[in-house]
Amino acid sequence: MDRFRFVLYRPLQLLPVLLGISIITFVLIRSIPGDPARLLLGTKSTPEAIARIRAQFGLDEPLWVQYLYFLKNLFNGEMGTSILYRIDVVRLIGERIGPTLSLVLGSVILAIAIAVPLATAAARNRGSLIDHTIRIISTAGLGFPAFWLGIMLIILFSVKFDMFPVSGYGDGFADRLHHMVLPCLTVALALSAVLTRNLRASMIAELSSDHATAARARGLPEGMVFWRHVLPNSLVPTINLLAVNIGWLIGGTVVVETVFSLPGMGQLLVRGIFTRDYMVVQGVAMAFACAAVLINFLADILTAAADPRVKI
Amino acid sequence: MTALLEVAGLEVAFAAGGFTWPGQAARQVKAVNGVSFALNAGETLGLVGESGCGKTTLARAILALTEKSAGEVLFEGERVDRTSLMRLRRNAAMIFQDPFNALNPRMRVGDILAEVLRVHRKVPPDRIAARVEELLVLVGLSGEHARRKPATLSGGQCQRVGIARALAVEPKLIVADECVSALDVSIQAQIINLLIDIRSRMKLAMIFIAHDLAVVRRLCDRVCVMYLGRIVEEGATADVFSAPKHPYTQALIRAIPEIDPAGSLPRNMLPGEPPSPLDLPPGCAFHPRCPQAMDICRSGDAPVLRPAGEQRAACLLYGGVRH
Amino acid sequence: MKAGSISLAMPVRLPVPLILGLCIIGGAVILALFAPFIAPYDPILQDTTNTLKPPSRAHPFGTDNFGRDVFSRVIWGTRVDLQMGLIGVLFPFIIGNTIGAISGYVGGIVDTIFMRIVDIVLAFPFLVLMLAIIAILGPGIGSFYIAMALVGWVSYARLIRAQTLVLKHSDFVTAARSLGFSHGRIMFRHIVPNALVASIVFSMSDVVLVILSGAAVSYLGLGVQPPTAEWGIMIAEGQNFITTAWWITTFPGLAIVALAFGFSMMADGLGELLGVRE
Amino acid sequence: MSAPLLDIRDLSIEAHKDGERLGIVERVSFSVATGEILGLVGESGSGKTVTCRALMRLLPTRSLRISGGKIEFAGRNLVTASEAEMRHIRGARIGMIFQNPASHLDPVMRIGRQIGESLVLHLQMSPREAKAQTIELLRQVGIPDPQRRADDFPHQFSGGMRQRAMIALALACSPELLIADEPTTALDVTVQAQILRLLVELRDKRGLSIILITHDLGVVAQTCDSVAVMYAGRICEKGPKRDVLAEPLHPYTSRLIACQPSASAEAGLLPSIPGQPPSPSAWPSGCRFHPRCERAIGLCRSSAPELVTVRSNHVAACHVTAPARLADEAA
Repeated sequence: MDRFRFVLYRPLQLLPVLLGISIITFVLIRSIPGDPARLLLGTKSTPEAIARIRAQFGLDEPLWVQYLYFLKNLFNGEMGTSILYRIDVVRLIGERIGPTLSLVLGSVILAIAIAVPLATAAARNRGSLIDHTIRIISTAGLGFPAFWLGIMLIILFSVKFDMFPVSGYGDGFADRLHHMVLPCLTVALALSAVLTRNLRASMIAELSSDHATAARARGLPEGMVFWRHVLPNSLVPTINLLAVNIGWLIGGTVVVETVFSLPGMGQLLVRGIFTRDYMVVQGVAMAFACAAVLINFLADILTAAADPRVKI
Repeated sequence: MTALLEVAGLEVAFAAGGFTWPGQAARQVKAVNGVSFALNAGETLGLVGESGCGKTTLARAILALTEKSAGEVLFEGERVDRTSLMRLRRNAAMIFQDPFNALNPRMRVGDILAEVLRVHRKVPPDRIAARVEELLVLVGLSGEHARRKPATLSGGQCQRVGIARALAVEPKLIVADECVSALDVSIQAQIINLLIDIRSRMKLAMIFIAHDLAVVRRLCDRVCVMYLGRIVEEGATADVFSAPKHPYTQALIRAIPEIDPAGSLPRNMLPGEPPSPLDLPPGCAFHPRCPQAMDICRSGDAPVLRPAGEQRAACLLYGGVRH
Repeated sequence: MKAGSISLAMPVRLPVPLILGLCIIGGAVILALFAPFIAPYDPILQDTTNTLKPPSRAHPFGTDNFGRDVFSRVIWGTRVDLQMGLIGVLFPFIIGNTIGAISGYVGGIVDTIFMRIVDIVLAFPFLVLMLAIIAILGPGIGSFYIAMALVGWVSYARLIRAQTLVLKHSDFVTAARSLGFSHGRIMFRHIVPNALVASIVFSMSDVVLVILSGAAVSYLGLGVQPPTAEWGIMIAEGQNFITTAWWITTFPGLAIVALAFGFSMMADGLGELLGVRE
Repeated sequence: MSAPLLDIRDLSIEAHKDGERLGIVERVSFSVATGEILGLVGESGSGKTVTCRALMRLLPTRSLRISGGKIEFAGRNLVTASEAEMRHIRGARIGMIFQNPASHLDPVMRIGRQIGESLVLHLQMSPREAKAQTIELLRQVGIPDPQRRADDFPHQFSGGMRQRAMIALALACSPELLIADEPTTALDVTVQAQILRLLVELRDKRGLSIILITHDLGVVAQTCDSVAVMYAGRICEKGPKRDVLAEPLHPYTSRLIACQPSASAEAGLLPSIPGQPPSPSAWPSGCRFHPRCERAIGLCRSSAPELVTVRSNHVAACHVTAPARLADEAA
């Protein structure tokens, strides 16, 4: 499988990107004005106490030394300690990763489940009323703010019909599932608008492609032409789109976690920014960026598997 | 007398792509592999061969549009390099295969031609419009076409604009890359006639690249047949067509579909297709398809061009001993 | 794919989405320009006697917890959000197109460096990086524009670089090179006018993203600051009253959806007109 | 003489664009006998491809539609056949190959599976039988090592091999008629000869009828039994290959033969046809060739010539040459 050789060497090529990510997060966080030590101890703190805290967190060293420390710690799997929570950032992220991960996974699955049938219905009935309706709805869907959509769903399903909880993460599997429905639906609806439009366009292109014509010329019924030849080919660009959108999707989860008070990494990030909790913001931003890199890598593998022509 | 254009040992290599581990040599494809020939003023040379034989790359390397990896090109006896490049640019022009893609879709035909005149200061600014019209008439269009955008013209008309643009620099050499193969038969004949006409009127030298040998027969004084980056046969057109020497040339000429009412498919056709330039066979690159291949053809270096009859051929059937 | 060109010889038929988009955007521009004359109430004037009133004839969109007229606030909000979308796109457009075109045309080490930077910036989830930058600069609309410029240029750079690479190898650019045209002429007369079309179409759909991000940033409390009438802030403020006063959040959200729809339609229509597919 | 396998009578095809109706193809008639290779010749836009798409009933329904005439295939009128009937004819009884095999093969499906798909569908073979038959088919079209190559994807094949695979795919269910739409235009001349040879061999072995769409009269000369020449949506001349090529009647045919360069001719100017082929939105009146014809008379501008039989099976539509030849023949 020569085509999949990239799985071995791609991680090497990703190293500079990961290094760049670490530099950017480091520089960004260190440029935040305000002294975190003072912030932590309050305005009435003594200079000695501040100095002690600064030494404890390595804040008194020159910037590049701090960066080297930072890199060294990264290799040891340490991202420092949260000034606010006073626990290890890696552990903190570990505690918070669950809700975010299930939100991302759940909404991707839900979005695909929404987008594929809609795009199929639109593309196969091109120019019909169904097509126009789906096109307009999905175009309008591009402009739905996720946070607003979440609130609207809460008003409808929680306040009005009392079907789902307003916020929180719940306990136990069933309860969590129950709590995750609305947040996932929120992200999924926003994501499915992009997916539907893209999938519809590539399906239409594939439906009039030469190989689909050739399949019809062999007497294949339209359904077979669609499911066997058109769909597999139109999924390829959609996988790429999904990968490109993953960054956007994670950004969406930050807002949605705030709306639904989900104890995930996004909420951690927003709170970290407000409280100037260096280590947490740094850790979460890095974790998000690395996750996006990893997902893109997975998408490359998936694309290579779906399209034998792809050489990465 | 020095030749207008001299090409000596020209090589063009491309990186084959793909990942290489550190220390591993990058894979290369030699699209053009040691090509030498000379072209006199006013002469037309045909470059023929199947797709992937390197004829287009050769043309671009001659015009310094593609980086060459070895060899040199002399224009009017002078080496073409960075400093003397402008001399070549002012004296040589190119015509392309795809008539639409060869013209900037956002410019009017008149502006496309005027731009060349302006950049090369061919005529005073107040004469530009008149000269544009002259050029359009020269290629069989009219001044009315100057206001049109390429998208509103037919393929044949676009190709005429492309020729007019090439003529605007008043070149001594025109390189025409498959310039009729995208056109319908009836339009193709018009363009060929136009080229024949302007060539004799303006005393142009021409390198005419084609895969269609019949067109080359019409237009060219001399012909070079290429196979996998090398010239395998070279000679006067009449000689090459009446008595081809290289087995590849023989097969190519045999395969031309002639409009013969009693025609039938040629016997003893070439088997197979050209191998990938990525892994060329040793010895003569043509040996896997050659009906007359001998044992000595299958190893060693590729044969060099040697006199064979009136022309020259790179085949061990002529001259026997390997170089 | 060949980018189509508009021919003046043929009567140009405007695509329906383009007309629809232009109407919506035009309407928004009128609302923004004439907000003081159209809005019935002062958008920030509080009226404690008149809080949390449902939609009525006097207050078509109801009032909020400070007794402010939601209808007036939505109209005034058009000013802020429209401006946010347009200015928020302007800087990334300029920076991204410049860097991308140079990177694609020059190639080599310049290209490698720029594209590595693009890779790294793209690795960060868009909103996460924006929030981090805004956190440094301090909340506010100015910080939002700067963050937008620092993060948003990468999409344009990538898009126009890809276009430039294709055009660089097109026959008409090869022809320009073979005629000895200068790099500047090839770049600005032959490549940029053709490459920019896709960027312009993309910028229309990018306005949607910018408006959404701007509203989200404001919703999180890091963008436009209260009491300015801005749709994101209004939604955030209304969230505490969803059980009792749904109208505070619903109408500003609908306004965002409508404006975004206008720009999406504009992008679709423009793409159709200029023969650009996303 | 037995009835021909395919008989097209007065087939007309219209395009609908912005409420306008344009006649793309007008009253085209020709027939193909069992085991015959018919060359359908014309320049781009002459309607030759549309005609063949129509007989497979594969016109894009949104823009093109058959507006008259009939297509009789093995005794059945395909113009009125239902979609279900057509599905049993396409692939099973009429096969089709295309100019660009690279884009006409599904890029993400293995060659062997694409062929097997038709076998399972039309011949109700089991997947196992289909696999064996697929390999046999690939062998028949001259693909070396078919067992292994059946598992390849289309992009792993060379241009000539892809066209061979396309032929195997079209012939999987032993159709009686093969429509070959410019099958060698994208190929190099040495490979073109191989593919044409394969088509002729298949005709000889299987008694296959072939419609060969091409713009190259040289290809017609090498392979076809009869030829029909189309210009601007109409047939202007048809007949046995030898007659048409040796004694072309229609001025368009004779000019087309003359302006194709020949490798045996001397250098120099080529005879050419002035002007360019018209487009459907601006068909000329009368004989559509008259603006480019050097022999045009007043009548050509006003009335469209009918096809006239000048010798057995050799017909042409020309006001000038056809009557003259008829008079000669009579004399």
